[in-house]
Amino acid sequence: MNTTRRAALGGIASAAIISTAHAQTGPIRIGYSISRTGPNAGGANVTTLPNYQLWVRTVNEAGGLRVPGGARRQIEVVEYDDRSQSEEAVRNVDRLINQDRVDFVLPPWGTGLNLAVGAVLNRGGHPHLAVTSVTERIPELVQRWPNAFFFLGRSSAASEALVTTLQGLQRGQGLGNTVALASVQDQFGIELVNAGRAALNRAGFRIVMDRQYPLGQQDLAPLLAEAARANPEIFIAFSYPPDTLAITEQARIANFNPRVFYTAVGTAFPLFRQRFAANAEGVMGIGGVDISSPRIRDYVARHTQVVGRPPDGWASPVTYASLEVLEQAIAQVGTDRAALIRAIGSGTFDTIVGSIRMENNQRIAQPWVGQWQGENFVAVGGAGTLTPVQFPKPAWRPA
Amino acid sequence: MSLLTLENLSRSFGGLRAVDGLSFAVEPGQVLGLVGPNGSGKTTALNLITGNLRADSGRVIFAGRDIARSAPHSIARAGIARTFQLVRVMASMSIAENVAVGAIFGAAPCAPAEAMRRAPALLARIGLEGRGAEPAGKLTYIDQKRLELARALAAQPRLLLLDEWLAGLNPTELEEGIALIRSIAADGVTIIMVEHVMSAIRALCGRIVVMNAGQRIAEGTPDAALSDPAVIAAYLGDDDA
Amino acid sequence: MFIVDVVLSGLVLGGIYALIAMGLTLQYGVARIMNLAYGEFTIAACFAAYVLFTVSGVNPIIALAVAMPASFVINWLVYAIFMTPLVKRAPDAGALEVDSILATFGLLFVVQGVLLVIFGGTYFSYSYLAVPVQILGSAVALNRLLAAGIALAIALALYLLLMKTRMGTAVRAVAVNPASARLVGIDTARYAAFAFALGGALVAASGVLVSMFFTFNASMGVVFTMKALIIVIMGGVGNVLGALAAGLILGLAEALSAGFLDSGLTMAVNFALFLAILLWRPAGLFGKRAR
Amino acid sequence: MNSPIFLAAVAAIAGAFALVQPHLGPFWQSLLINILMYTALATAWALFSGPTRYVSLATAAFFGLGAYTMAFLGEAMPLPMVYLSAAVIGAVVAAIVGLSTLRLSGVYFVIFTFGLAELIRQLVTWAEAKFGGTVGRFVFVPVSPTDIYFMLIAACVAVFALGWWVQRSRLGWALRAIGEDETVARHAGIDVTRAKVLLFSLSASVMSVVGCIMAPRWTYIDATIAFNPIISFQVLIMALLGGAARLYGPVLGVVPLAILFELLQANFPNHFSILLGAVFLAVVYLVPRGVAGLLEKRR
Repeated sequence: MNTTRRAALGGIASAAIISTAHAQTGPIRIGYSISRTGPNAGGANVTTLPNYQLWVRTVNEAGGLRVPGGARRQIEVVEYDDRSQSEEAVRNVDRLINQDRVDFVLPPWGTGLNLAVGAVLNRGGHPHLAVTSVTERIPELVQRWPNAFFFLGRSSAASEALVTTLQGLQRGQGLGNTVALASVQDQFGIELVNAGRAALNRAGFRIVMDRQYPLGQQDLAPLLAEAARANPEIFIAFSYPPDTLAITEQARIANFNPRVFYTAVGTAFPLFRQRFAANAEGVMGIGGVDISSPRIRDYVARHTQVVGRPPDGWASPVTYASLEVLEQAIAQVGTDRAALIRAIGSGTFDTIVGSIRMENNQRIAQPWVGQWQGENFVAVGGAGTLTPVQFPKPAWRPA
Repeated sequence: MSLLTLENLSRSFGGLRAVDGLSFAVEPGQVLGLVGPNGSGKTTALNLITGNLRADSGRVIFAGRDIARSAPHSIARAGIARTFQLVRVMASMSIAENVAVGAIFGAAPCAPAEAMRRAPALLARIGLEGRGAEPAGKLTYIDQKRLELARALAAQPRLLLLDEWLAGLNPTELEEGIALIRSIAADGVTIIMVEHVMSAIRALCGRIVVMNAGQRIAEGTPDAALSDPAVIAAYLGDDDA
Repeated sequence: MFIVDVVLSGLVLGGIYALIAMGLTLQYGVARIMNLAYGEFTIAACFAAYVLFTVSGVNPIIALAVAMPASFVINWLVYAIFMTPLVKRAPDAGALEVDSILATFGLLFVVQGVLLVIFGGTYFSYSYLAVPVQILGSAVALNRLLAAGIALAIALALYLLLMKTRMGTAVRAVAVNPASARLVGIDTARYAAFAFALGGALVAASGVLVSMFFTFNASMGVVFTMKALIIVIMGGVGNVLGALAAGLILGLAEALSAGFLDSGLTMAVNFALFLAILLWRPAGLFGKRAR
Repeated sequence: MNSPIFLAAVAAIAGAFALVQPHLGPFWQSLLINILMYTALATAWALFSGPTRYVSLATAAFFGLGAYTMAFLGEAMPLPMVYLSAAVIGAVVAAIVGLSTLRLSGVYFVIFTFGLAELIRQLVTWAEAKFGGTVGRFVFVPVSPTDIYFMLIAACVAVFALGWWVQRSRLGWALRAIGEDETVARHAGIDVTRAKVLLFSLSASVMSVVGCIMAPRWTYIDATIAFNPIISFQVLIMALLGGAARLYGPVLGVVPLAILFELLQANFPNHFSILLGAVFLAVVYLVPRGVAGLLEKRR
């Protein structure tokens, strides 16, 4: 990563000097506040931070960000830790904008923190490339914050795409209609299950179990025992990273073998595959990538080389793609932030996840259902290039 | 009418009946001595009167009202003040503040500022004149005892309970202490004193109650009660006497 | 059988809870150090087990033999270097409590920071002994069963050590009343250091065992600290069997509420139970009212 | 410190904070908001915990209740009513808690209050998920950071005035006596229960109002954000470091710690934890009686 200059508490004088000197030719300063510590650190360190680092490195090694007129400007990074606290995130972004006077701010990880810094970015006139921020109320948010762009769409889209995929399996492969639902008591988990429950009912599925559990719970034996007794055709857990692993392991212990096994966030993590090895095969989850795309394969290779592990198969490539959008928009209109916001909102961008075009500041069409097939978490549902679902999920094997 | 009447008061700890059917009365203005061998239940009796312990059975009538089930603070406000066998001062507060606490919350509550104005006079009376600003924790043991008494007096009690307040004083201090208690009694404060120093009991108390094993075994003038055969037996039977 | 499932998973979970708390019973109950960095040491042991397993191929059971003595020594040093000055200057137990809260709060950040620098913030997890064992027709993961069983064994061993040996008597004396213990010629400083270090060894044991089934990252220490504190307080400070009982009660309550009440309420039920027990017995289940 | 000087100092500092606002710029205002927030919280904490020596970890519970009050009522009633509601809710919950915890002392009280905050967090999450159909709540209330800044100044002035009044009042004397020796206090005529519950409620009520003031700053709250246990710990640490025995003690912990966090954060984001911990340890060993104690020794 490039050399990093940070304003200490004082810093006003040095910031003032820089703002006159670097205007056209100096490096472009990009700042972010990320949860290096605290409860959000797990997610941030898988999905967000590595991609920021990879992108900055890639761009700088290529000579820098291209600006109109053909010149290239290096990226200089200012980074902070928000310790997973909303107040710290707000203050850090305030500092990035007003004290460090960075050219652009990249968003933190997680819906809560993205919304916390949303108002600050909006006031500062900065584009807000919200990726790991998924909520039902995005349409309302983009009304308030026209500078904000949501790359992962709404929660209900994920659930509805899953149900559509299940309907396909019903029609084509003889999947039954009994479903057991488990969901984590968190905003995203609740929104997913609310939308999922409604979509399942509409599609004529029969919900035989519908349970919630607290965030952070890793002891889910009773829940899985109940699911196993209900013996459904389909098991869906709208879960988060630690509990996604716990649920999967417990399902295996309980020898619970539904024909469709879906766990949400974290299924796409390389950790999942590493921990369950061959048993990951056929497990479905949120996300999925088009592994046939050479650009994705190149991205996975670079990520593995630079970060030391492969990216996750959901939000990682989208995070990276959001940075490519920024990069291409800067190449078109330069560093004028108002022009940039217009450009991102109206342009079409060619990224590793394919062509991205915002509709009302949202990216709508994207893969929503992924499945572990061999080494890859491939897209099997939603929009884009899809791979056929491997059905039924093979039974758990002894470890 | 008696100021304080104990009626058949009992309290056990586990199997031990620390106070066992105790009854006696104190008349207004009296100085009553409560004596007996160690472990005979004297301090427990004081704790029952002040509400520090709750009686298993029996009544404590103070100024016509049963206070046996009242909380310590309401008993204190009703006009009973006490000192403790093991001296207790509020160590990091100043001497004057210790006294002020007594006045602010006692039987005749007053504002903090007023309490601080009254403190010097009380300190003078108990021999800590001019030392009000010092922290109470720095005082000698004897001076802490004095301070406790000042705090109790600041509450303007009708009944004062002294728990071995004279213990550990040298002869000169004892003389002063006896004079002090006498002057307090002269102000009309009724006093119950638990005490082992018999010379003081004889000098101060018109009447004593002798306890053993939680029960009253004798009552009367000090000379009469202490020569009661039951009392002699109780003391001789007790190694610590 | 539904009820067997629930009770069994509750007992296993309870055993794991007790295991997590066992070290703190010694560190707080005997050595009087309110160790807020407790969970960070647990996580450090998780990482040690992870590295030994994934890099060197050492299985976690053997890792115990390395991690426990190492942690004993490290914790002895922590006590000698960081805690002794506080113990020496503290006028009473209350002051030591405040000082140890502040100091271990600093230690928490140091340990967490070191783990972050070495391992980064991502989740870690591996699979060992994740095989079902059938008990009364109900399937339990062997790794969890093992952790619970070892917790039970440690609790009993500690209990015997404390109740039946001379050293145990001395340690208990230090726990109950350091001043009197000193009067009867017990070297309280040494026994406190010993108890703290032994507690540290147990932290390592719980970290290694928990890592077999728990997904962890460098920031998760506080989860363990809080769980352990609640169990220790609920059982009664310094009481090993109390910690075991409290752990089992919480585990069972969690499983029962997931099975019969509402799985969304498991943690709420646990906290409610903890609060209720404290209101009923203000010094914990087996605690004596002291102070 | 005698009262006229103290009150004049509070008024002067508050005035200075207000006057300097137009020149601050968002960054400094943001930093001062943080300092003001923790000053109000830590001083409120010490109001109860200082004299009674009951160490409470329930700060996050009351702070969170205030934040949720804003989330629920912010768009439904005029803002002053919302803050008032937060104060009342905080006080009522604290009174109930206070009455139920009187038998606890020492570390049992500490962990009880922590458990309580977690219980409230879990119950709020569960109830929201079960009946609210969501766990996160949006707080779109027309309150700008500058409004928050001024309201926090007001909250700080209020908490200092409250503390000043309490210290001089019978209640303050009662609490100091309780902190010294609860038995003596009882026998001196102090209704210990009433005094403790009353002050616990007052202190909680301030914390709730602060939570209520802060909530709009984050646009979004859920139980994890509003009831973050870190808030309890940070407040405790700041107050203890400054010295909880004096009304002006906590602020002496808040200011240096907030600046320390800021400096380490800005300059060493990758080693923040290690350095923070190391500085912390150094402070504990070198400043044994808190910053207030250090100042008093020098005098």
